[in-house]
This record gives sequence, C-alpha cells and structure tokens, in this order.
Amino acid sequence: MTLEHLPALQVMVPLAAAPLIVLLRHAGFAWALAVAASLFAFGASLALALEVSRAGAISYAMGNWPPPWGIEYRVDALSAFVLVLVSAVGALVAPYARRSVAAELPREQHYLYYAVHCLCLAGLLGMTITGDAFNLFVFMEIASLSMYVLIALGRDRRALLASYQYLILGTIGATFYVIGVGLLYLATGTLNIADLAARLPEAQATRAVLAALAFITVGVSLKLALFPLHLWLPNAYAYAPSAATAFLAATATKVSVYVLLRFYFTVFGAPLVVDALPVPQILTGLSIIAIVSASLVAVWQADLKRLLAYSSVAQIGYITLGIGMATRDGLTAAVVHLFNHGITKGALFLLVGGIALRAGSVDFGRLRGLARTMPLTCLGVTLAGLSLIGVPGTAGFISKWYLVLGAIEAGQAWLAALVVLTSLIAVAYVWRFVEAAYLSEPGSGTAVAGEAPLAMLAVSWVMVAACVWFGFDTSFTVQGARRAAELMLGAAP
Amino acid sequence: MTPAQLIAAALLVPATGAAGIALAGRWPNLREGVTLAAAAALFACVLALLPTVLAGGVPQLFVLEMLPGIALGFRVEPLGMLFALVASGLWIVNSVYSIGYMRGNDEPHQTRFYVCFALALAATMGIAFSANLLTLFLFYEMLTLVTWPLVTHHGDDDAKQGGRLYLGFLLGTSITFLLPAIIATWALAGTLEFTPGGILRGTASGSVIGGLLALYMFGIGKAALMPFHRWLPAAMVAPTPVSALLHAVAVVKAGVFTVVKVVVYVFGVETLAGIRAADWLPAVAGFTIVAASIVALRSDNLKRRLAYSTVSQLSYVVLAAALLTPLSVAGAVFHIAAHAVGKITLFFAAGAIYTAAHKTEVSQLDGIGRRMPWTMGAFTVGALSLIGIPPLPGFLSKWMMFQGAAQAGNGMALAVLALSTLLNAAYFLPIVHAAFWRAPREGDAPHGEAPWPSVAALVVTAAATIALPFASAVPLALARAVGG
Amino acid sequence: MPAFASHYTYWITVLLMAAGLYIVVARGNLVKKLIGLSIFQTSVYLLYIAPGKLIGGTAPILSEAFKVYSNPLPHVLILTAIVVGIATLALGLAIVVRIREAYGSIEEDEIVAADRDAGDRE
Amino acid sequence: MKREPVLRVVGKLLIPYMLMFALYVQFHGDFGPGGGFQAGVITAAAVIFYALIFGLPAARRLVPEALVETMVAAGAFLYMAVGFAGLVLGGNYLDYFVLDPDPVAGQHRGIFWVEIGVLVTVSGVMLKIFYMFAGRGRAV
Repeated sequence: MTLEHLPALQVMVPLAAAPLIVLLRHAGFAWALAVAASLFAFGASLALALEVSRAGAISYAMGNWPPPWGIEYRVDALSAFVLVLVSAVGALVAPYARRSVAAELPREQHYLYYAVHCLCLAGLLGMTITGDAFNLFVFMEIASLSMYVLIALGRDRRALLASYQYLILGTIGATFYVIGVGLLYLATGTLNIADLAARLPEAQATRAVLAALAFITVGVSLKLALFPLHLWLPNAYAYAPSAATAFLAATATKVSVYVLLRFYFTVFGAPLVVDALPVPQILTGLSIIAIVSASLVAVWQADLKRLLAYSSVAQIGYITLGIGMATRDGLTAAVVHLFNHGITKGALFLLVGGIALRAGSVDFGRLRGLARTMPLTCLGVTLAGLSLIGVPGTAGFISKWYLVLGAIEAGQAWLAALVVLTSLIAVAYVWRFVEAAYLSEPGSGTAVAGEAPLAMLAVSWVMVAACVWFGFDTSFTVQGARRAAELMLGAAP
Repeated sequence: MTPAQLIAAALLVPATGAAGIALAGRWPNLREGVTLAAAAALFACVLALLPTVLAGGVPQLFVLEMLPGIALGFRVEPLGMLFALVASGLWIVNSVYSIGYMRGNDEPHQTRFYVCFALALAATMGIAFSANLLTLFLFYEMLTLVTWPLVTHHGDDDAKQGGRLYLGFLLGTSITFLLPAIIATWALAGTLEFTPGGILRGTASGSVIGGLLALYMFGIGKAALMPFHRWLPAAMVAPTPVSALLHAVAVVKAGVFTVVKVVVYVFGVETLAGIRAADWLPAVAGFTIVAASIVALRSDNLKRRLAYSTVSQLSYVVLAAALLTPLSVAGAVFHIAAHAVGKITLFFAAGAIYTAAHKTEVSQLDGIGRRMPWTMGAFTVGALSLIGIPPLPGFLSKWMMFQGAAQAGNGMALAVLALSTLLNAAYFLPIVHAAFWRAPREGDAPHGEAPWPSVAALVVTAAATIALPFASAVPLALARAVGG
Repeated sequence: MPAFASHYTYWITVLLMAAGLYIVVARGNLVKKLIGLSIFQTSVYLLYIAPGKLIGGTAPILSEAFKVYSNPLPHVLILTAIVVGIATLALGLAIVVRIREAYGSIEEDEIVAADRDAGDRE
Repeated sequence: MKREPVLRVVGKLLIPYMLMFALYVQFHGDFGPGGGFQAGVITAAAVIFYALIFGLPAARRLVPEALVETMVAAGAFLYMAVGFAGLVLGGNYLDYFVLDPDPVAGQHRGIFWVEIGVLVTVSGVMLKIFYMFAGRGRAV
C-alpha cells in the first residue's frame, strides 16, 4: 500500500509534521519529529528515483480524480533527481539544526523553526513533484512563506530587512508566475502540465502564449536569482540562521531552476523556446554577466557568508548557461551542476554555520589562523571549496566537464574558455579563506573554543564526503542528469 | 602480489603513510620512522613491478568508471615505470635528507610537511601509472594542491606570495588550457586512453591538431615552458627538501612526463610528424632553454640559479620530444632520470650549505669547498653531469638528443643544444671554482658539514649520478621502449 | 462594442497590475509597498475570474433548469490565491512591525541609513 | 469602550448570533455559498468584536494565545488526517470516495471534516493575526 502512495506521502508527511510540531510545542519532540519526517522524505525520494529508473514515470492522482481534471503528482527522471537532492539536504540539515538553532534562536522559537523547516521542505518537494501548474504556485508560496520566516528568525536585525525584501521580490516573482499560468489557462483551458504540453501546439504562436512564457520566465528567474534579479539573495543568505542558510542555498534556487526547466522543455517545448525565440541567447548573455560579475564581487566580500552567497549567484549562472546551450550535454551539465552545486554549497554553509557558532561571526578578520583551532572544519571548507572551483576528484569537476564539453560540441569554444577562466576567479575567492585560515597568525578575534559540536561536524562532513564521492562515482548524478536531459529534449522513450 | 595489486599498493602505501605520519605526529622519531618505512615500501612495490614491464608486460588496474566511457584506471608502461622508479627511489634518500634539514633548521609544522610530502608522492605515483588523460589530470591537480602547503611552509608574506604564483600558474594553466584540451580530445577522439601511436590520428585537420598541441604544451604548466615558468622560481621559498624532490624531480618531471606522454600516446609521433602545425614547439622549447640559462647565469641566489637551470633542463625534454625521432624521444625519457639524480644532488648541496653556513648567495660561497668537502664534491659531480661531461648520465641523454636532432635535420635544435651546454658550464663552473680555489672571505663564522643525514643523502645521490651510466641498462631499455 | 471596450476587464487588470507594481517600486514606506503588492496581486484575481464569467450564466450547480453556468475552476483557484495573498500580507506586516521595533522606522531610506551608521561604528 | 453600557449589551446580544450564523454558513456550505473559510472568518470576527468591546486582555482570557496557535495547527492537521484516512481505507491521498460504502456519502463525509478543519484553522489564523498586531505598537 505504501509504495504506490509514496508520491503523496513524500510531500504530505513533512507537511503533516509541521502542524504536529506546533501542537506538541516541545523543542525536543519538535526536533525529533522534523528529523523523522525529513528522513522519511529522503527514503521516499530514493525509492521513487529507483522506481522511476526501473519502470519509467509515475503518475499519482490526488483524491482519485484522474488527471487532467484532478491534481496529478508526477515523478519522472527530472523530478526524481531534484527530489533526491532536496530531501537529502533536508535530511542532513534537520539533525544539524539542533545545536545550531539552540545557539542562535531563543528557546521559545525552537519548535517554530522546526515546524517551518518541515513546511519549507514540503513546499519544495511539492513544487518538484506536482504535475499541476497552479498547484505548483501554491507549493511555491508555501515554500516561499516559510523561507521568509526562516530568514526573519536570524539574530541580526538586518535579517528582518532581508526577509522583507525577499518577501516583496519573491511575491512579485510568484505573482508573475501565476499570471503566466493564468494566460496559459486562458489559451488552453487546462492546468495540468502534461495536458498543457499536449494542447499548446494548437495555440502555438498566439500572443497570450508568448506573454505567458515571458511572465513565467521573469517570475521564476526572480525566484532562482538569475542576474539581474538576484538582489534579494546575498542579504537573505548572509543574515538567516546558519541551518536555514544551508538548507535554502542548497535547495531553494535549485527547485526554481527545475521549474524553469519544466516549463521550457516540457510545457512550451524546445521548438518554441529554443528554436523560435531568442531565449537561449538571452539566458546565455545573462548567465555570463552573472558568472563574471558575481564571482568578482565575491572576491571582495569581507564576510564569508556573503562571499558564498555571491558565489551562489555565479554558480547559478553556470546552471543557466547549461540551459542556454539547450543541447544534450548542456542540459546534462545544468542538471548535474544543479545537484553538485547543491551539495557543495550545502556543505560549505553547514561548515560556516559551525564557524559562526564558535567564532561568533564569519568576518574574515575572525577567520585568521582558524585552522589551528578548527582543523577539521577548515579542511572541510577547503575540500568543498575545491569542488566549487571544479578541481578533478570533486563533484564540481563533473559539472565543469559537461559544461565545457557542451560548449565545445556546440562549436562555442569561447564559452568553454569563459567557463574555465571564471573558475580561476573561484580559485581567488576560495583561496582567500584558505590563506586566512592556514597562513595567517590568529588575530585577537579568532575563536579559541575548538571544533564545532560533533553532531554538526559529522553532518557537515557527510556533505563534504558527498562532494568528493560524486566526483568519482558519477553513476547516479551523470546518468540521472543524462536521462533527465534526454527526457527534456524528447529523446527518451 | 599480482601486478594489479602492486599498482594499488604503490598508490595506497604513500597515502596510508600520510595518515600514519599524521597519527604519529606527536612522536618525531616514530613519525620519521613511518616516513622512511613508507618510502622503502613504496620503492619495493615499484621495483617489484619492474620485471613485468621489462618483459614487455603492461600491468593494469581499473578502479571505477568516473564518467560514462572514461575510467579511473592505471596502466604501467615503460615511461611511467621509469618515472615512478626515479621518484620513489629518490624519496627514500630525500626523507633521510629531510630529517637532517628540518631538524637542523628547527622548522615549524614538521608533521604537516611530512604528511604533504607523502601525499605528493601518492599523487606522483598516480600520474606515473595513469591509464588515461582524466586519471592523469586528476592526480596532476592533486599534486599541485598537496604541494601548495609545502611551498607556503613558512607562512610569511614571501611564502604567501610564492604560493599565490605557484597556485595561480599551475592551476591557471591546467584549468584554462589543459582541461579544455582534454575535453576537446574526448570530443574528437571519443576516448582518452593512452594508446601507442596516439588517438588523434585522422580526427581533425592539421590546424586543429596544432591548436590542441599548443593548449597541451602551455596547459602543462609543470613543464615550465616559457612564458609559464614563473611558478618554479617562486616555489623556491619552500624548504630545500621540497625544492629538491618536488621542484627538481616529482612535480617538474610530472610536467615533462605528461608532455612526453601526450606527444607519444595522445597525438602519436607520426601524426605530429605529418603536419607542419607542430613546428613551433622546438622553437619555443629552444628559446626557453637559452633564455632560462641566461637568467640562471645572472642570478646570484643559489636556489634561484638552480631553479632557472631546471626550467632550462625541462625544456630539453620538451625539445627532444618535439623533435619526433625515436632516438630523441628516448633521449627525452632518459633525461628525466639523468636530470633528476643530478639536480637533486645540487639542491641537497644548496640546502646543506644553508643549514651549515646560512648562506644563500653564490657570491658568498668563496672557499666553502674546504669546509664542506663532501657537499661541494657532490655538487661538482651533479654540475658536471648536467653540463654533459662524459661519462656522466647528462652526457648520455644529450648525446641521444644530438643524434636525434641530426636525424631530424633540425639545425636550430643542434645549435641550441650546443649553446646551452656552454651556458650550463658558464653558470655551474664558477661556483665550483669559487668553492675550491678561492680563499674564504674574512669574517665568516667557522662551520663544518651539515648534519650527517643530509650529507649522507647527497653523497648517495652523487654516487647514483656516477653509477647511473654503468647501471644504465634498465633506464635505457625503458627509454628505448618508449621511443619505439 | 469594439474589441478594446468589450475586453475592458483586461484593461482594469493591466491598470491594477501597473499601479501595484509602481507603488512597490516607487514608495519607500514599507507598509505602502505591501499595499502596492496587494493591489498587484488583486489584478491577478481579476485576470482569472473575469473570463470565467458567462453573461447569463448561473452558479455552477447541476440542475435541469439551468444550461449555462460559469466556470467554477477559476473561483476555486482564486480562493486559494486570495488565501496565499492574505498569508503573504500578514507575514509582511508582521515583519514590518518587527522592523519598526528594531529600527524605529518603516521608511526604507532611514533603515538603510541606520544600518550604514551601525556598520560605520563597528 | 468598556464603560459604554449600550455597546456591552448589544455586543453580548449579538455575539451568540454571530457564532450561530458562522455555524449556519459552515454547514450550509454543502448546498449553497458558504463553507469553512467564511465561517472561520465570522467566528473570528465574533471574538474580535468581543475584544473591541471588552478589551484585549479579556479576549485573551476567553481565547488564550496558546489555544489560538493550537487551533491553527489542529485544523490543518485535521485536513491532512482526512487525506491519510483515504489512504488507510485503501484509496489515494484525499480520496473521499472510500470514506463511506456509498461514494456520494463518502464525498459528503470528506467535505464535512475538511471544512471543519478549514473553519478551525481560518478562525485561528484570523485571531492570531489580530492578537499579533493588536498586542504590539503600544509597547514601542
């Protein structure tokens, strides 16, 4: 019974955990429940991914109303892949959060944090799994609203402003999205994504469809922080509680990328988006600006969290660059990087959370000589940083490989050159940390308390190990991404 | 043990050694014991592989598939065998030397030093035995990263600056040129396996191949082809054992090893000989040889002079490989071994002088040969070998290169070889002259030899330099096997 | 009626949309921004609801007496969207209240200036 | 306004009818306009009305914050419990058809419980928002 209902349980278990946590109101129970729900979601996503790779796409009719009338949950190669990423990060952040949240939040807010964590997880999973365009909007808002709360829980008063700005921009983004969906509904009379895809060719070039494409592109781009719509991101990441930052950075923008992919390649289809309209050119141009400018800005940040936030903007640029290529290798690169960057940034922000706990802040002045008191943490940051650069033997390398391969096979050697040259800027900002931690003498503000608590460190290192593991064994990431890319380009059976 | 197990052991012994060193960090004697044991065990493993390779066998080990169609795999062919032999053999000597040097100079962070050293050797073995370009690239980058803490060992501003140059040049060239070259090769040939005769034949036009060759040659920054040589002098801020084993043997030889490997097994000698797009390479290598020699001549700092000498000697290998005749390729391979034993001796001597007398400049060395006869004697042997005085090994490799150049009918190469031999003599012999025949300066504090492990090590390498021509059957056989 | 007049609901939609966005962008007062945001969202409700209405149609209740009825789906969707909008507005106002407690102001430029001063003092 | 007898009397008279009207809207939702949303808001409005007349502390005594928060969670949880009930009874998630041997009765039953969940949550949320904003401001 359970197996066939996994698509529903995948979302509903974390969603139901949230009100239960509020009912229980006890920090310890809340944490345990959040961990249990996150772990369940992770297990479910793995089972779903396995099932999809074995037997093809799964469709689940909510309330037994068959699609396209009812809401359909649909797991295919692409969404299964993203589900695994989101739920894996959720399952790692939940156990990590205990010590981090205990240190950063007042006690009466603890249960609230875990409830919102579950809600956010459910929202992101729901966005990924649903096969209904309007249902996607609802989950998008569930996820977004919980993110605003998570960010506003940050200790610094600037967290409030960051949350407010994100709320304004995020709501505009979601509303743009829902306008686009509305136009599509007017043009086709359906909201089911698969049904939309089937009916759109009849309405192909009408102005309503093109307007819908434009609205959805802008709306989702706001959510995924595509340059120049990324302005909310650095403050939001910098001032949110550490555990929340790690969770958001690893998942939120990635799920939005998934939505973009879903609409471009499933709903509108490559012939319209790629061949008839200059979408790839625009995406490529914006991605290049994002990569170069955000990487350069990252180099000059005085705060490690902000540095990593700007690096995220740049790394999202790599993902959209892959989408802009719109070839099999390009899309593979985009999907692989979506995963690899998710775990890399997750690992980095988890470790940085440990530093923030011990050092009080992650200002570069406080990081001087840190390797002496927190050797394992610093080694972890360095390894994950290498993955950010794309050094072979780390997950980031696999992404770079496919990006460059995609560019070369598309005959765009200059893009390949751009990808490798901008990796060098990543070397510059990663090495700012390495030099500060390893080569500088400890300053007056350096932490002396030693390593982060074992639970936090262990979870962070699981993530770091994943960064290295997926640099060697790519059978899950590359093959999963390749199947997803083939699905998007319509080559799969 | 089967050959495959031996390959795995050669990779794992230094890696587990590094872990052991880290664990034994609190007890210096135990720690150094672990280092020596790992070095000896590694050399034994490599040596045990030798009979199979000499008999024409090709031991293989495939670990897993990293990317669809590209494995993380290892295959021992003659060139890698020679490189592994040289690096692992000299690690033993260098470990002995390091003990004397690091303790004699009271260096900080000694555990980190030995750990990184062992990891560097593991990476070197990975490079030597790699079966394809991806595996090679993986260990190539790993070698850069694990040697960075060694370069910046002192942690002061000089070290930071040197470290930045080191990392900037090596990572920069490898990421911007080498990685795209590898990916382009994959896109063109559909394979990255090292194959005798090359994998690129007939896959692209001559100009594309030529462009690819340029990407490879400048992308392999460790080969220090001008203008990407600046990292090597910058790396001299490291403690001398690092300069000796890594920046005279393991790292730089990894560079020229990769060059030879790419020329022979990726492009294929015949493919390159068939197109004119590769003609620029001997010219660039020749320019590097002469220009670096001139810079060496003008450098007063001893380690800097040796570093530029290394830059110049590395380009011998590139030049010889680029001549594309069997004899010159064999010469290139043999020169990897010949230069290794010679140059490590010179660096050992420089380190011993620093330890005993705290002198770093050539102009301070007047009369030092009387106080440190063993050290300067060994230095003389190394210098004579690198100049190419018969019957020392440097002569043998140069002789093969001369013959190869003559076969290829490349007058420019002949001229460069002759000119650079004179320049070699010009920058080495004055040191020897000053050390033995000039009177010591006034006011120098009296001193004797460096600590005994250092002296023992440099005497051993000098003896190896002298012995190499008499025991040259093995290296020559391996070299000829590569040259075909 | 000419086409542009018969589609007057769209004109109202566009007007609300533009007005809402303009307020969000142009006003520095955090509460006014939220009001703008709400107006902007309201335009979407209209965009969905208006086309669902049929002239002469009844509520969508199955009965022999009525043949023409309005499409119920947009109403359901927009009911959800309204709830989401209220949740957003409530959360936004809650954050503004806390911003006022933390900064003593709800004018964006004053808040930014306060942060800059705090940054200078550090 | 606590001292205004007219308001107090009218308020006391009106509030029961407001609550009653909320229940009417709630249960008539199956057959006509109405349902949990509207009923929830009307219920909350009754309490807010009480708070306006008798003061916030009195309203807080009547409907404590903890109860409000519990209502928010409990309603949502009830909704989801109906969904899980569908699963347990062998249907899909939120499947109302299986809630009763007769599918149409099952639909009724499902909607009934879901709407109660909505009622509880919506009135909870409305009160929560009211308390949140009414309780602040004076402190600054």
